[in-house]
Amino acid sequence: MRILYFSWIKDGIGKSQEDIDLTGNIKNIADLINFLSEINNDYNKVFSDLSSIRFSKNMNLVNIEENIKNEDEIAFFPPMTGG
Amino acid sequence: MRILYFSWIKDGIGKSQEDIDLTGNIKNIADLINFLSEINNDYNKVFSDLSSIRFSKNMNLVNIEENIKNEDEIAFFPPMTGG
Amino acid sequence: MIKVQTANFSLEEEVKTMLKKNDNVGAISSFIGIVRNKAKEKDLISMTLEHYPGMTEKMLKKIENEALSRWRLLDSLIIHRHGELFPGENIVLVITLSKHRKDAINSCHFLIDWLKTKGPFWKFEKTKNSGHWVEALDSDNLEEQKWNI
Amino acid sequence: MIKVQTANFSLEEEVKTMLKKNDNVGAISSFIGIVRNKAKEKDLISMTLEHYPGMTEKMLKKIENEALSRWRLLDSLIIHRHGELFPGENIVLVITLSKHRKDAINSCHFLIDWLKTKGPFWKFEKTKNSGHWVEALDSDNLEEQKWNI
Repeated sequence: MRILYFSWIKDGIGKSQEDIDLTGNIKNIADLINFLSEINNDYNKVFSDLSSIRFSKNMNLVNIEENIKNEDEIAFFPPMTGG
Repeated sequence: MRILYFSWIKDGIGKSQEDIDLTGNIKNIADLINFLSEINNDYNKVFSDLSSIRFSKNMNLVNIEENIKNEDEIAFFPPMTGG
Repeated sequence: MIKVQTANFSLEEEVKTMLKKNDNVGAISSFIGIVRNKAKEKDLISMTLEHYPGMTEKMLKKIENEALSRWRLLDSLIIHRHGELFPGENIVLVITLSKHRKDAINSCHFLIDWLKTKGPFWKFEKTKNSGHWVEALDSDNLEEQKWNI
Repeated sequence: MIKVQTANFSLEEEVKTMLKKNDNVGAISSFIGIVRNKAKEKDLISMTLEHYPGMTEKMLKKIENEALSRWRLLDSLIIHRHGELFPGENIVLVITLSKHRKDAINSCHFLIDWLKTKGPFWKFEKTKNSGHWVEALDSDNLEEQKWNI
């Protein structure tokens, strides 16, 4: 699975993207966040306040219960602020 | 008194402005309209439907009871439509 | 600034001039009104804008001041043309500059709504075989009333 | 049309191009967002706009279609820049063309409100001794919510 990070999330984790192999027990975004949070302290810190993080699956905004598959592209980013 | 006419009022009366001497019994716009309406049939026709006529005194919109003096500039025109 | 003129205007030139005069601009809203080529389903030959010289400038200045008092604007411009204009020609330009987008957008909207119903202009539309004075629209009055002037 | 690019844009050029393609235009609304020279009272050196390539285009296209379905528009354009931009530089351009002013004005307002809260962009402000990611404003969310998307 391709995962993308943007803005301060990218800075906190220290990378803009990575590929992981989904294990069977990661069914949705919430599971993925739990998995990532355990990688190290940087991830843990970034994902400690979910109220300021948004998620997309294949470039569509989704909520935390959204089911995911290994072929999906998931992105994590703060609230958008264009214009 | 200088009187100005615009748009179809000007066309109906056949002139864009005229000067008249106010007689003592013309105190306000309503009196002026009555006076003008008696000049001839063109004036009479123009002033027959006051709902579609607006008035200004010295370039300020006023209502029909507005008092007028010989030194004032009065204008008659339809509802404005700029932009 | 307000200008009542027969000459055409350039949006880009006016924006450039305003940007030179103003610091820390974050938002520019603009509106251009253009002569359409149809008048009540008939081909329009031209539209002649008559106005009341002196009163026009006075009222435009007044409403510009109203906009400047209602919103936090860095600058504003109204250019309104008069005389005979042909399809595709510019009629009116409104530009507002502010730090934050809301002020520029709302004041620009306000100014153009106001011009429709309170700008001392009258339009004569010439079509192939005839001509007529354009009547003010009730819908324009309703639009303008929401600003509570 | 939507464009996501690092290059600058010209309001006049874009308006000209759109006028060539469209007949019977009566109203043009536009909005330009510009990098200001202050960030929270500090002098801004630059603002870097990061975006999500692919998703940006997808979401801009979606909202442009929403505008085209809600208002009677002849044409619309959104140009959003990304990369490092300096004070005074253009960030975003929205242009809408319609027969009647209301459609152009309201759709332009809608599009810019939407971009503020739903455009997948993130802004990094660099000041003399530091830098920070710009937080989304609750007030922008309130503005956007009135459109009921």
